Amino acid sequence: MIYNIPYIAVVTLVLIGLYAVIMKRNLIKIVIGITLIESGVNLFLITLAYREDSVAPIYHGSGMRLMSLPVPHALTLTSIVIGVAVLALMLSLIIHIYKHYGTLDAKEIGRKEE
Amino acid sequence: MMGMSKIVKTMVSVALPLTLIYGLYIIAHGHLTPGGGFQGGAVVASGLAMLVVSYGSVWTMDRIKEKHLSSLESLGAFGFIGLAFLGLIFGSWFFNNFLLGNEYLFGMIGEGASNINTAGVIPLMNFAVGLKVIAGLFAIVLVMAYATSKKGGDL
Amino acid sequence: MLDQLSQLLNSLTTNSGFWNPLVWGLAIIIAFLIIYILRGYGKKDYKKGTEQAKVFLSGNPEYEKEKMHVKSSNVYWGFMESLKWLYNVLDKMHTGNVSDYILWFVVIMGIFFIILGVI
Amino acid sequence: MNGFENILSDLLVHSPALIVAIPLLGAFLTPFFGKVHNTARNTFVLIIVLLTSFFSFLLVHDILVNGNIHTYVFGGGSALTSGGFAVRILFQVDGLNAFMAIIATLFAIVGVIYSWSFMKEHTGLSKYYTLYLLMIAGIFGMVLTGDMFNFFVFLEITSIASCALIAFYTNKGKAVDAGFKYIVVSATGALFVLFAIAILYGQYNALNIAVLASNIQFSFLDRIALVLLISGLAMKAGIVPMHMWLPDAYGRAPSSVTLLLIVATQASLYGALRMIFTLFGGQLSRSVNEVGGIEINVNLLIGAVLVGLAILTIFVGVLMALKESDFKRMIGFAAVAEIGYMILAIGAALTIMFSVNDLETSRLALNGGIFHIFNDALDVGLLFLVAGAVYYATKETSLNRLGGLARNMKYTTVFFLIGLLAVAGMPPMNGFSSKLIIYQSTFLVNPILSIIAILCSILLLAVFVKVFYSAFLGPKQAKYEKVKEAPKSMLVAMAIVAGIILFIGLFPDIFISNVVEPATRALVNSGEYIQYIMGVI
Repeated sequence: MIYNIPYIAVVTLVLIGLYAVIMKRNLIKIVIGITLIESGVNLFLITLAYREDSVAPIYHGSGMRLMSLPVPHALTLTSIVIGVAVLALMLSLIIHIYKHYGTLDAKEIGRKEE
Repeated sequence: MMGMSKIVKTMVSVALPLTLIYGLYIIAHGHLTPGGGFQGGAVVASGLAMLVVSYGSVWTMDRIKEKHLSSLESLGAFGFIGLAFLGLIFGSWFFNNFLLGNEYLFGMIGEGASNINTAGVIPLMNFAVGLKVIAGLFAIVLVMAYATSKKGGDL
Repeated sequence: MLDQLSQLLNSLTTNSGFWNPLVWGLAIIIAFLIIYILRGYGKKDYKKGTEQAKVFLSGNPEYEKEKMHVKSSNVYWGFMESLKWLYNVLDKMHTGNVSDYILWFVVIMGIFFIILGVI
Repeated sequence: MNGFENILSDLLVHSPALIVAIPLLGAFLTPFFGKVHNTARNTFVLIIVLLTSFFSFLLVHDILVNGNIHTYVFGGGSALTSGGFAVRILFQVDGLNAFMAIIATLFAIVGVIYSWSFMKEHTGLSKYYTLYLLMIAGIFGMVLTGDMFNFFVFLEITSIASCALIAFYTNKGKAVDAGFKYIVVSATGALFVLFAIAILYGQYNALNIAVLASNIQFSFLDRIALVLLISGLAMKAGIVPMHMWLPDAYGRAPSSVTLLLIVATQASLYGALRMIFTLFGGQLSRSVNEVGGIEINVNLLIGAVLVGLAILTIFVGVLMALKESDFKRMIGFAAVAEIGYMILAIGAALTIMFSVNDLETSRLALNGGIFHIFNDALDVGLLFLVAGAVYYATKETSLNRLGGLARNMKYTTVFFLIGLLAVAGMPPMNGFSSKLIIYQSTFLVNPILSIIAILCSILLLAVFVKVFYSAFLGPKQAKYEKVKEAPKSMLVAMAIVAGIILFIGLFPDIFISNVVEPATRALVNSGEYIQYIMGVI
């Protein structure tokens, strides 16, 4: 059971993220929702990396013990980097949107002309 | 943002060098310990973001120009991809670790517990990525803070 | 060389016939020729610059040329009017709200999940 | 002579990597050239793209003529890591990849030529070209890679670059809004794709598509992965009801960007094809679902759902296009309908894919679907180029205010006419030959499908006849008295696309047998793709 807790957390995070994206009207909250989904996926990748009785894959210092394969770590890192880029892009677009429309409400933006 | 009180500014002046050194350490030791270009770059950039917060984006923008940062960022990216191309030229394979095996520069692998002079082009690529991340993240924070401030409102 | 040329002229065969644009082009040219010949049998007493050439709108005066242009949203007016019920549904679907886009994505994902995973 | 051939064969070996690396290198060098001079930068970008096309040509030529499969392991050495894990970054190029690479190459060249004068009046062009080259690199990466995670990375690179380019007109609120919608949609889709990749990695300890395909068990977790992959990539491909971002993004982006967006959309479609046919292809025929006691093959189920979505896509796309009065949004909805045709053919092929006596029909349908990918890119691309030219000349996209442009823009009108006939599937344009194959094959699967397809094709013609009438024909408008013909570089770009449309339309067979059939073969014989990597390992 204790090993399943991370997976439960993953599903919860993704679901909360989807809830925020679908239900919230504030653009910043939508962005937060996407970040939550991303955190969930990253947590999932990191959880997959752990194998029982293994240590962190640092070249020196593992001794004779088993090292876990660091590929998921690399994948997570890449996905975090991409996430930062996407986040920055979304926030800067939101700044522009706010300048044009004076509101962050998704429904009101849809109604306004130019 | 017009900057914060004197206490904050003083504390930032004390903490900033330490943060920068810590970030640069993580970049330099990326091939030996957990960390690397992105992580260290993020630490350095967060230190610089501290500067933006405490001194105000207008003050910072006057001293560090955004276009210089984007040139630096391009330089970092160019360094990364250029090293990959050097691998193609010297190591006959794209992204090849062509420095591995030479005696002088980053040639060895696994010599000594924490010898920086190892692992071929990986530390060099870490430096390039670090440069790119520092410049990129700092530029993002700076431009966003400036665009939402009063003076930069019409950016 | 000849081999390549014949490959170039090959026709697209499907299992119930073939399609060769060159044959089709030939047929079109012949059709146009026939039309041209038929046109030759038309009236010969048409004169430019007389009353004959004027626009006839059931006796009403002709509008300005620019105003006569039918705007695009009026072109298929009747079609839109008869399908109004359908367009009402479609317009309701296209809210332009990004949350709804993701909602549809989740719905489709659910459908796929039910089909592949549950049953 | 011998030395030259040696160099050429060396370049051929490295071409998969270079096709992606050269635009990346160019992207980061562009700002420096931009500081020197505008023309220097434009020339540099053109040279980079031409160089990329040269390598792409080398690679594609070798694959299509000799029937080889190419792999390229980044960094050299074995395709496995020292522990025997298939996680190294690896490009694998077969007929289908080569087919997509042709589209990407063509549109990269056309887009850069078109941008030369189309974007001339704007500032911030260094950033524009940097992002443009990044997007080209991302698309090439998506269509060449043989690694799941790498696919995700390039998917994200493409969507980040294209989002920034969609919002290029930051002085217009709607453009920024469209960019935001696009990035939300693509980030969400891509994250679910990543989730699926993680599920697959967790089970099989591999990221390579071929290695995964040879190990895959189609367990419950694999099914979830397939669901996530299909729905994530289908959203990026713009299938109804997940198409709504598409008219927004296509309509608000600069036309030169829209051109690449079309290719990016189709690269996502390619991803879905690769996942369904190669990754899960072997298992789909063997796995059986039980519905109320009756056993149904999974491929039939997926195929039926895809066909249903395709019919919906065609219908909604055409009907919305008929109503729309904005030039570029209308073409966007028409592009949605065109995507429906591809999905229709592919879904129809999938339903009968593994039954022995229907093999010919399924191949025919796949031929039509894949051929239509190329034709759709050309046709819709040409229409967007024309819309961009009209916008450049009049600064207007609303069809309610346009009119009588044929008097001033003769060449543009001719190009629009070609695009119109092609997209509506009128003979002798290329759209007709691919749609003919689609009608043929779907008729054999189920006659109703082809009847609907033909009906919607007629409606599509009606859509564009309306555009042609209201924008180009009609009496002279006073406000467009001084409108000039589009500049030369835009005309050249349109002429290239129109020329290819006419060529394929007149000689469809040469194109099908040389380019489309290898792609179909690669799709059907996924075993070849899988076995090749096993041989390398």
